[in-house]
Amino acid sequence: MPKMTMVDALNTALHQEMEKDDRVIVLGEDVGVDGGVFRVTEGLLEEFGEKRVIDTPLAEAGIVGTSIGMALYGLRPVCEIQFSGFSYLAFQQLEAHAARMRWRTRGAYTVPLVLRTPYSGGVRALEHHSESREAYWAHTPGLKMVIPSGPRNARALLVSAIRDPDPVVFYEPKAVYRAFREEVPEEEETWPLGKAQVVREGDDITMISYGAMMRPTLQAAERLREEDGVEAEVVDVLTIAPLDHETLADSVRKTGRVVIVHEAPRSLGPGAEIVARLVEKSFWYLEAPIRRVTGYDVVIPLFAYEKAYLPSADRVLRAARETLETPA
Amino acid sequence: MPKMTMVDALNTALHQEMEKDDRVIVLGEDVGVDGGVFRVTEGLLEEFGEKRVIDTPLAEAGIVGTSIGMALYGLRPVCEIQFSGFSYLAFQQLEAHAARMRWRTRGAYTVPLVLRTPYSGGVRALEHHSESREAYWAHTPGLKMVIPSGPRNARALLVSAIRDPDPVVFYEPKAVYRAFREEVPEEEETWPLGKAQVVREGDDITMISYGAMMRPTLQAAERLREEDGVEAEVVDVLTIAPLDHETLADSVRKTGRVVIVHEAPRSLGPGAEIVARLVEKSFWYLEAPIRRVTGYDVVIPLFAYEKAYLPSADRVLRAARETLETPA
Amino acid sequence: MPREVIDLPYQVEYLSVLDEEGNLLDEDLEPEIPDERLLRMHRMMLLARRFDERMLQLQRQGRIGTFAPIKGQEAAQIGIVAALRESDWMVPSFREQAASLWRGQSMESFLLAYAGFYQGNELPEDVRNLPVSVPVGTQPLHAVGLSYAMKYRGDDDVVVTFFGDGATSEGDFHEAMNFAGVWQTPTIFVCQNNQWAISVPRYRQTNSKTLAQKALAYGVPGRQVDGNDVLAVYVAAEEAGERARSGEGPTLVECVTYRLSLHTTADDPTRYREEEEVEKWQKREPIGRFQNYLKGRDLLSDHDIEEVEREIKAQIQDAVDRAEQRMKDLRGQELTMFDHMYAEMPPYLQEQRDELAAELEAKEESDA
Amino acid sequence: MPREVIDLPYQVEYLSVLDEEGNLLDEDLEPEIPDERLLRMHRMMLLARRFDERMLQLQRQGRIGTFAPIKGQEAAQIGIVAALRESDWMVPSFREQAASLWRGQSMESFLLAYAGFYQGNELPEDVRNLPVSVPVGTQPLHAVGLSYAMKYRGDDDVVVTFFGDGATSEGDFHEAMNFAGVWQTPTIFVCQNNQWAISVPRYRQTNSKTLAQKALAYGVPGRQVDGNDVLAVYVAAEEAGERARSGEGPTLVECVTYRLSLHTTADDPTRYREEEEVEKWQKREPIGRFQNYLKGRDLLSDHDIEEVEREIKAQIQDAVDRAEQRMKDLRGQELTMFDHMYAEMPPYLQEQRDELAAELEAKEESDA
Ligand SMILES: Cc1ncc(C[n+]2csc(CCOP(=O)(O)OP(=O)(O)O)c2C)c(N)n1
Ligand SMILES: Cc1ncc(C[n+]2csc(CCOP(=O)(O)OP(=O)(O)O)c2C)c(N)n1
Ligand SMILES: [Mg+2]
Ligand SMILES: [Mg+2]
Repeated sequence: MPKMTMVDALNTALHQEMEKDDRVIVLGEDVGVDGGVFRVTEGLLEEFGEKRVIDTPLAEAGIVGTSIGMALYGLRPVCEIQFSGFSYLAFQQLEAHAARMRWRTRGAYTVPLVLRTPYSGGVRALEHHSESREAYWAHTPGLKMVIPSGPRNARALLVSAIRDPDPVVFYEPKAVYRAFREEVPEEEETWPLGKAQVVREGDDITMISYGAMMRPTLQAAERLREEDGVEAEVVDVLTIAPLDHETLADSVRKTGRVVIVHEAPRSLGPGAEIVARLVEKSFWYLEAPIRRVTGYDVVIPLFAYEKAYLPSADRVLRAARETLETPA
Repeated sequence: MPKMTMVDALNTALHQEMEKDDRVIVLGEDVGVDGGVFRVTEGLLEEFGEKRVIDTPLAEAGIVGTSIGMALYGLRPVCEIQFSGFSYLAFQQLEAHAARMRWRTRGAYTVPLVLRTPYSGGVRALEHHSESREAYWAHTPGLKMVIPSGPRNARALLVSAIRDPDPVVFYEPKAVYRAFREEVPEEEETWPLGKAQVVREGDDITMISYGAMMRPTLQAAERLREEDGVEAEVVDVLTIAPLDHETLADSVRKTGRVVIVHEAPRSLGPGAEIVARLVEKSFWYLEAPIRRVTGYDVVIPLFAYEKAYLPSADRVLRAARETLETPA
Repeated sequence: MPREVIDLPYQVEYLSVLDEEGNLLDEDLEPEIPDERLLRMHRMMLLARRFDERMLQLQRQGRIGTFAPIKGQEAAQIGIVAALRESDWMVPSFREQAASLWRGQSMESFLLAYAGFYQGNELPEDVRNLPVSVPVGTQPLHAVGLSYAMKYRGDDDVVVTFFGDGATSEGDFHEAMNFAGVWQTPTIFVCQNNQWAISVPRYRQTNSKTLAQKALAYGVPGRQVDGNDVLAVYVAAEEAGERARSGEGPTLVECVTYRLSLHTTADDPTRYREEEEVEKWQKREPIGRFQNYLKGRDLLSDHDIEEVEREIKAQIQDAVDRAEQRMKDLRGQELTMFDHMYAEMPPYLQEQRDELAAELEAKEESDA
Repeated sequence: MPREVIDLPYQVEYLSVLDEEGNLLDEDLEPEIPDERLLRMHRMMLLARRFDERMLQLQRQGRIGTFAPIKGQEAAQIGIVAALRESDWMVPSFREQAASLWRGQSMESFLLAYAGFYQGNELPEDVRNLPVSVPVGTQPLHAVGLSYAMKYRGDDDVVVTFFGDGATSEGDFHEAMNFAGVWQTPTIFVCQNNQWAISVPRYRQTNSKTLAQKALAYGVPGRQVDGNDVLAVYVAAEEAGERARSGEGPTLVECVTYRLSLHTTADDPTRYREEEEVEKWQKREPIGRFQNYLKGRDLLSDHDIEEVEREIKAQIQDAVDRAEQRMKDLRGQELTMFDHMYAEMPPYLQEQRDELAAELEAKEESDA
């Protein structure tokens, strides 16, 4: 199997889906000639032409609003918002129309679009280029919210998102774009939306994360084994909404202790919902308060101080140890 | 003390603050000649003139964006978005600028604006006129998110919001606008932002709510006393962000059992954060899983089925009883 | 050149065919419309007017909720859709009952939706209308996307989208016009300039002399027409439709009309406008003008009008009866709120559905 | 009138004063600018150019992060601000280093901000510039609000806001122009049309012949000027400033210029544009033209230029040294991320601050 970066893997998914299905259209700022500012759409224009790979004017509501119209006509637009920090210009289009058209018309009209956009910090970027606000979309009924963590699941999830009959907001962890390579099969692979994945088994504590934060989380899990002889179970959420709380609760019923890790601000972040679900589903199994290791409730600082904002393996480890030390 | 509806009370707050402070300016769609579609700004144009009470063009980003500019010049704009369901057109302005300018310039520039907007269901309205999406703003670092529940605290909170040096999103429960009258003192009254209020004392269970949902919650509390001889403590959150978790946790340390009530969708709603905070702050005092009685994770239906969507006193009561019945 | 005036590719034209009495201003401009279509246009304008009156009555009786009356804007709507094909698409705002009825949408669909039943928005396959769009100015972008997709598929249909004078202030309107200009989509942008956005008069909405001239900002032709003159509107729509179908791209048509009724049933216009203004516009009311024209051509007699009125009345009564019967049948179907959120219901939503099901049962028992 | 052409209140003019060599095209158009200001304009254009080159170098060395070079756009910026007062306000986008420096912002402020220290955005009281605004097209609305507030306060200052050709596609630009037109605010909208929005050429951004003509949509005058001709830009800004100060409202000025350098340091223009195009525009580069003009007027000699270059070089070196010293001092001040979120730190934020403080301590210990 070829080893790919997440950028390669996403590009492969787009190529293959566009080859298979002429309903799939890519549009956004600089996605054509430039191949996308992160090169995720590289080569698509050459292969599929201007009609299917569209360099749009600079207008996010326009990109999403016209994508909605295309989807209503039966196409499968995959639009790109260059950075998730600018996606709020399209908020009304997503909340008021993409998320509601099926509901509004009782299934007569549907909006099978994918909104791809990079999120996450850690790349020495300018302001508005490092936020993680997946909670906005996860709180919006009618949308699905997906975040891959590595090349292989990125490819599988993007294929599933493109084929999904409902609007999907697809956050790409830009810190992972070229951070490492993974074997990604040439032949088609999908991963069901709404399903989390246990990526590391363990009985002592459950660590829940997703996206770019999976790496510090897994590092912390490794160190727990090496340094403390503790076996952590690590779950990759993958789909923030609809949330697969069963997989999470099953793990917690086994371990009784939980640390949740994300870089989004803490208050009303995805971690809050995970805590609430676990309290609903596995309260009696909890042996310690659930800890949230997250971004702080501040604007993510410019890059000089960014590292201190982002959860690190050290921070996760410390929280895990405190959770483990809590007497049941 | 005169008895006022919430509309009267808000109108009084605006009149008095505009008299006191010529930095205060009101702008929005139909806020002038028409006095606002709910009449909250009634009479302001006549009293303060076109320069201070502005009927704007129909553009929400424009209203908020120009308000930001006015605030940067030292004014205190109080802008109205006619219905919160349309406020998402101004999302980027709020998230990228209003919420960040102080932080971005290290205090050199600030944006003391208030965004008033009606939210809540229960008034037989059209689509987009009944949502409760306070979570969007409460999750946004740099914003404050306030929701009054009655005429008196509405007046006090609006005055505090106008005087607050930071941007405040002020959600007005339109279902309460004219639902009942309360004595509201002529003389100025304020209520500190970031402070919840225990509106009913009790030792057996804590009920947490805010806005239009305070009424079914209080009704349920009364019935608990009458029908079950149970004393519920009821807390009115008032400020969703920054959240006053201490007042909430104090109550829970006393009762050990909690029901949270809001009409916003459940997943990633304010209830999720309240659960997470209580787990952080009072885990060992919890004697039963925390129950969320909320709007469902659907678009709030058009009014034929709306009642079934909104938490009712019955629903709150049932949840409270189940929580009370749970053996510790 | 140190200082030169740049000449712009397009001029903004004003177009009218009938005078206030309904007499032809200019024979050459009279569109060639088959008689039966002319008569259908008249019938539908009248139907829309009467349906509007009936809905207002139903709202006052509490049998339906808030809606936006169209009185006075019948020509601006029928003139447009009458010049288009059934296979074309329509993307309305919330004040296009006349246009929607012409295109085969049922009166029941409106009665149901405005009675709070979303089932009213479930439009039949063959009716290519989008449902009412409430957020002002957001729907033209959907029209541009639809028309792009048509072009991509090689279909020679066009998309017409309606919006108001106030909508032109929204950023989404700007982005829609700009995308259409760049992509040269087969889109007809129809602005029903009815002089008011709730209480905000046209002149407070924008400082531009016309709304039609806004098209110049996008390199798109703009036309202003007498929106109470159904023939002028028809001519403008026909021209825009031909441009669109022949690949010449979008057109903006400003229909200068007037909202003779309330903004919505929740509105009280006496707070912000003078009765004189309404009376002035009442004189230019579109249906009477059109009837005079048809009479002048001996296509319509007072007796015919009575006839049509009678038929329409019965038609509307049937629709109301059917709608109210349907409402009865739909009562108690609260659980449908969980349907159609997604193609497949996620587990947590299913749980919440069960929660509500249990609650509804409990309620039934306690009520029983 | 059945079919009449509506005449629009404004025409769109193109304005230039110097030819490509820097010779006067028309004596009458030559603005009366005091010699020392002409020389300051030259010095600042040169300073901005050299500072740009130095920042690029620093970025390549990893000493600062991503930034947007201004090379080629010096005239479009200096021509504008040189015609305004210190007390006027400036609302920039992210490519206005030249204009900002003219208005008293320090080079350190840029170096710090682009090195990832938000402290760089803490501007001194007396500099009436807003900080860089990254979300394209969103800042003109702030300019309109600021200028409304000025008018409300009776201050006779004006606000100038800068944005690019791509920004004109954003809905917020439309809303800003429209509000300014309705409110008749003292706002100068300056579009630096540098022909590219990253990889998207001007003609793909909008179908309108000029960007200046977009002003017609708002009943606002629009001018197009040779943006590489600092005198033409100056004249346009002076006219717009007079209109604004005398209560005649906003103006849109399109400066036709070119981005000779990268979009940002993360960009590779060879992917989307031809070297020939860049060379063509290199010939129209603004500084050389202006120098020729000044030489022609015996205000500047090659010797003077060398002199200025020397002084500038030292000035920039000082700024870099000071900035890097400041960066050293600011390292380790991570806890400041909790400051200035609100006037008063809420308790939960204080808790989070303590959390980070403990973590930083622990880290120090483990590192030690
Ligand atoms: C984005 C948005 N803002 C505000 C409203 C509330 N509102 C409904 S209709 C209306 C006025 C619309 O005026 P216009 O575009 O002229 O259409 P008309 O009502 O005259 O047909 C307003 C402000 C809305 N529905 N959507
Ligand atoms: C709302 C928004 N969308 C996208 C971006 C990413 N982006 C930064 S600059 C730019 C192009 C801007 O082009 P233009 O307005 O012509 O200004 P220029 O860069 O040419 O000075 C884009 C797409 C952004 N910063 N903001
Ligand atoms: Mg109108
Ligand atoms: Mg540009």
